[in-house]
Amino acid sequence: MMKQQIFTIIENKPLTGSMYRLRLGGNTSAITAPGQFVNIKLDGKFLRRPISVCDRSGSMLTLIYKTVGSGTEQLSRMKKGEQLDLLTGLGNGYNLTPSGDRPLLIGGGAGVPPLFGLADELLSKGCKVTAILGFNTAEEIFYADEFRMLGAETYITTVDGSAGIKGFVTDAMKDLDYTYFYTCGPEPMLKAVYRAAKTDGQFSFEKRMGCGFGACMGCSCRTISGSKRICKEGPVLEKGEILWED
Amino acid sequence: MMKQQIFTIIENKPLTGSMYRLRLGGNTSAITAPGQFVNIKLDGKFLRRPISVCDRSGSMLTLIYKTVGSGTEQLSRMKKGEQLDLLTGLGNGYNLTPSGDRPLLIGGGAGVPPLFGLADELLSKGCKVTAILGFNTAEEIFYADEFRMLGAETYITTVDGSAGIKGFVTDAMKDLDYTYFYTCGPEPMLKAVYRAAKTDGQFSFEKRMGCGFGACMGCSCRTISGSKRICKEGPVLEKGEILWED
Amino acid sequence: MGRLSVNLCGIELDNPIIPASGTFGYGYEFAELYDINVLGSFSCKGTTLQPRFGNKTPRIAEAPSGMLNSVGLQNPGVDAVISEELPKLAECFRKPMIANVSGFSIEEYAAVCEKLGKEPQVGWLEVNISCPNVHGGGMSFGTDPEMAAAVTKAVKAVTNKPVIMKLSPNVTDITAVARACEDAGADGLSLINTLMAMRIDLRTRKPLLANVTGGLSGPAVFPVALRMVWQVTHAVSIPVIGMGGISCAEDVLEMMMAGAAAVEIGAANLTDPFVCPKIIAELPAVMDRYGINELRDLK
Amino acid sequence: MGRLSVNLCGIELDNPIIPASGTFGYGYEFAELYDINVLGSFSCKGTTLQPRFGNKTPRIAEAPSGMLNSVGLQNPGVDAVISEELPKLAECFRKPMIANVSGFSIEEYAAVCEKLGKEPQVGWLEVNISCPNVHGGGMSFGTDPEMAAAVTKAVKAVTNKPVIMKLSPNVTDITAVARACEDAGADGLSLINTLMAMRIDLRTRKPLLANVTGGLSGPAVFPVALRMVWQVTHAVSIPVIGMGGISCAEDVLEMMMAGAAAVEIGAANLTDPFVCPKIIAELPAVMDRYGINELRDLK
Repeated sequence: MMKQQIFTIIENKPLTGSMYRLRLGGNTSAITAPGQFVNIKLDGKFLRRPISVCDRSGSMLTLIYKTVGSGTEQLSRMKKGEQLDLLTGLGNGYNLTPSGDRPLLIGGGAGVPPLFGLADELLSKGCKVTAILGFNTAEEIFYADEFRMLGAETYITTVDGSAGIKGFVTDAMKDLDYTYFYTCGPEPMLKAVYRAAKTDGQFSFEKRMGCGFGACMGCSCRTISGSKRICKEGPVLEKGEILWED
Repeated sequence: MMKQQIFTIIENKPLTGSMYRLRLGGNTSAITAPGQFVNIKLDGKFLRRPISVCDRSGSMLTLIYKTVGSGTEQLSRMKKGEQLDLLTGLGNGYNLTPSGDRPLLIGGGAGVPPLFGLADELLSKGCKVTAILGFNTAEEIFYADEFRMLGAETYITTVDGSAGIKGFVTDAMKDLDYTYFYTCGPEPMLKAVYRAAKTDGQFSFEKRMGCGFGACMGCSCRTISGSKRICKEGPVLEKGEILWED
Repeated sequence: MGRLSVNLCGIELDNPIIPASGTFGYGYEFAELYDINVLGSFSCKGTTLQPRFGNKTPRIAEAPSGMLNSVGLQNPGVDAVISEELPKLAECFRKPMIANVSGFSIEEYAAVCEKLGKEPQVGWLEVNISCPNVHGGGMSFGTDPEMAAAVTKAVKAVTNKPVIMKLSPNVTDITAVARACEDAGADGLSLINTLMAMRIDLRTRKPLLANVTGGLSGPAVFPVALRMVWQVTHAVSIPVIGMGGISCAEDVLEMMMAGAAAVEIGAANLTDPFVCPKIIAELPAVMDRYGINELRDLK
Repeated sequence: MGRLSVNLCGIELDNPIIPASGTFGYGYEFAELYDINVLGSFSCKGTTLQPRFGNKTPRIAEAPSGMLNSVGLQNPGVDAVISEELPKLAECFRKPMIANVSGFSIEEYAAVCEKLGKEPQVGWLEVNISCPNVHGGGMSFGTDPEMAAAVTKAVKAVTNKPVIMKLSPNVTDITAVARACEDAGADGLSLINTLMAMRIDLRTRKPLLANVTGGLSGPAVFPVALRMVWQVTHAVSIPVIGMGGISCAEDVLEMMMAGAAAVEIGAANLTDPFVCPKIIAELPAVMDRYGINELRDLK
């Protein structure tokens, strides 16, 4: 269940030109599954900023965020020791049960972080985890080594071919054999994965949110089982229930 | 002429329950006369907060302010080393020329601070300075010793008689002999001083301001010589030109 | 009666704090966060005759000291509200609730109010004639005094529960609409709904909201809301629920000094889900600071 | 023509940045702070036939992301403006200025516009039919399309200078007033004036402004201003000056993407006297970030 908590910044450093890793100290007990997110209050901004959880331990939370506007740029300027007001344990994360023994994780750009915590849990569950991490160029790559160090067989794709396989994540999917998949990334990538996937799987979606905990209906989407809130029933939806808005 | 400048907090400490002394380091060159004020930008507040200058040296500015609302309360929580965006050198300060050799300074509560810098300059000009500082109770008294250390003959009045002369500043004025007077304080006190004064003098007024530098016409008042802006032609007006709004 | 209690159309409230429609769902989800019985009452999601998915997304945009929304009355429809939502609410809320109703025709307003008016959990009907985010309906009823009066009459004819008309601020003279509703038999008024607004995405150079325009709410609109509540409470004699950017105990007092009998808290619930219980807890101390014995004295 | 140049009713501006009426006096005092010739132009203090002291004080109140003012058209009167203010301005400003005019009757509007229209320094007449702070005049002209059209016709009859009608946001349908002005011969429109608002002093429980209500300006109103500029530029074909809470280069671009030909900067001048030259200096870099070659392309 959602909790409102104060966290203290342990680390806030750039991984690439626009991706930052924020490590926070505080009570993470409200977070129950990979793929969930937190909603961060920033001084001078009315709406909170939702950021997916990359990884968490008992007392440390790792978030990886992209600077896309004045809010995240403001966040990127915050220093160690400063405090943040978070709503934690938001959303419905990934369900590990249907993974099978060889799950495939497919992440694109800012969609990579939540898959890291997921990979960790799938590996400790005893799965053989394969990860495809897609980026535009070599400069944008982050966390490839971290996935490998976890023990995930990791493939990199870049659109310009400056590193790994040239092309899109779907190009790397072709020859792989897997029991199930989990994906997170920009919607065009999710659609391509939806078409390319040979198995069932779960998708994590991003949408502009008002509250982040189901109150405002700002992030509703249609599914085969009716309207769902990305912030509450989502952000993770199963392949079978997705209805793509054209 | 007005300047916009960044100052650094050297000290910000309470003198009484609600009066704080703020010492700032920075360029004070725009301040040319006692009785002028600065206009302070505070995070999250749209309008700046005007505060009269108590004293200044080349590189240090001393302000004494009263916490009256969320803005000044926020200011009172700021710490040494933090920076502030100020508009300095605002308004038309006290004119020392007509002081004569025995000027009387009459301050009430939050109106006392600008008279301190004025006393300093009148004394260095060779005047024999007498000061009457009026407060409600003994707990509210501040800067009495500072005035005495400057060399001003200083009388204290308190409404409840808990210190000094019991009553109002006008009770202390009665038996004093002076060549000219300078006053600053709440409007009821200014009106009483206006009636009680035996000589000519100058009054410093306070009004809700928009800009603080004459652009918005938010703080206009009527005078015998037409409309004047408290923030620009004021805050100091000569006794002869004042028209009291009923 | 405690220091905070107020009267709204003949029903006593323990306090004047009412989460606003569209920011509190049908209540029971907030009951997981705190005991919602601490509230004076709450106003449920705007309910229509048929289920509505609402507008396309994005439906939300940031604004200085506020936010824009263009949800467009997403709701499961009145029958599902009665059969599914109200029973869930009954398990966690013992007080009368405010049923917020929207429609696209006078007949629809009447039909929905007739159904919800029969529900024992419903204490008041709040009739939203001011939604800026739906076309061919919503706000148009709230911008024309005659239309507003017609809706009021039609609703009053089908229910005995107090009828509170929710007014739009997007009008030249809100007192004209307020008087028309009072003359047509409204038991109370609530205002303001959101101010029609817009943002543009500098990257795409297109409107940020799929619906192009949306409703501005949050502290940014508070001074406009306060002015309209002042004008309306000086123009009518029925009670007014004040809303629009209220986010702390001081705002509640200021709005009640403007003449409001109670207040609704909207956007603030979305950035701080605990803001309503916090305000209720802070009110006595803030009242002391300003020498207010009982909130009723402010009326 | 540079990247920033725009055209306003046939006159080229080096850039679209125009300090708004009532926040820049008659210009020459700001010339002590910076060379005001860097501006596109500026709109002078609202000028009436007779001298006006304006409303009682307090005239100013704080608001979330904004401020309220109820100055009430303080100005020395048109004759003193022509004999004293404009000569002082001539010494520090080489460009055509916008003469902002207010009145309490159609005849007064015409009389003031006729006098100011003859001044060579005046490039445009901005006719304020939307002041919320004066009674028996001001805003009432701007809330009724027929009255707005009548003022427009009367002013057009006495001057050959481009006439820009300044519209009120305190209306149900601003496009109706905009169309009425266009049909009556207006050369341009400027919007929005301030939103009628109010604050109450919790200590005295009385209105904070001596005038009771005042006009809200500042970033708080930006999304409302943007919506109205969008609506109006889609309803008329004459150029529109967009204003309302603009405080940075990004706001300028967003307002021009909504259809504005130029922008006025108001409240921001009061909290940062150097904001206009800052915005002008920042515009090229911000335009680069969003791939905008020339501001004219945004129209």
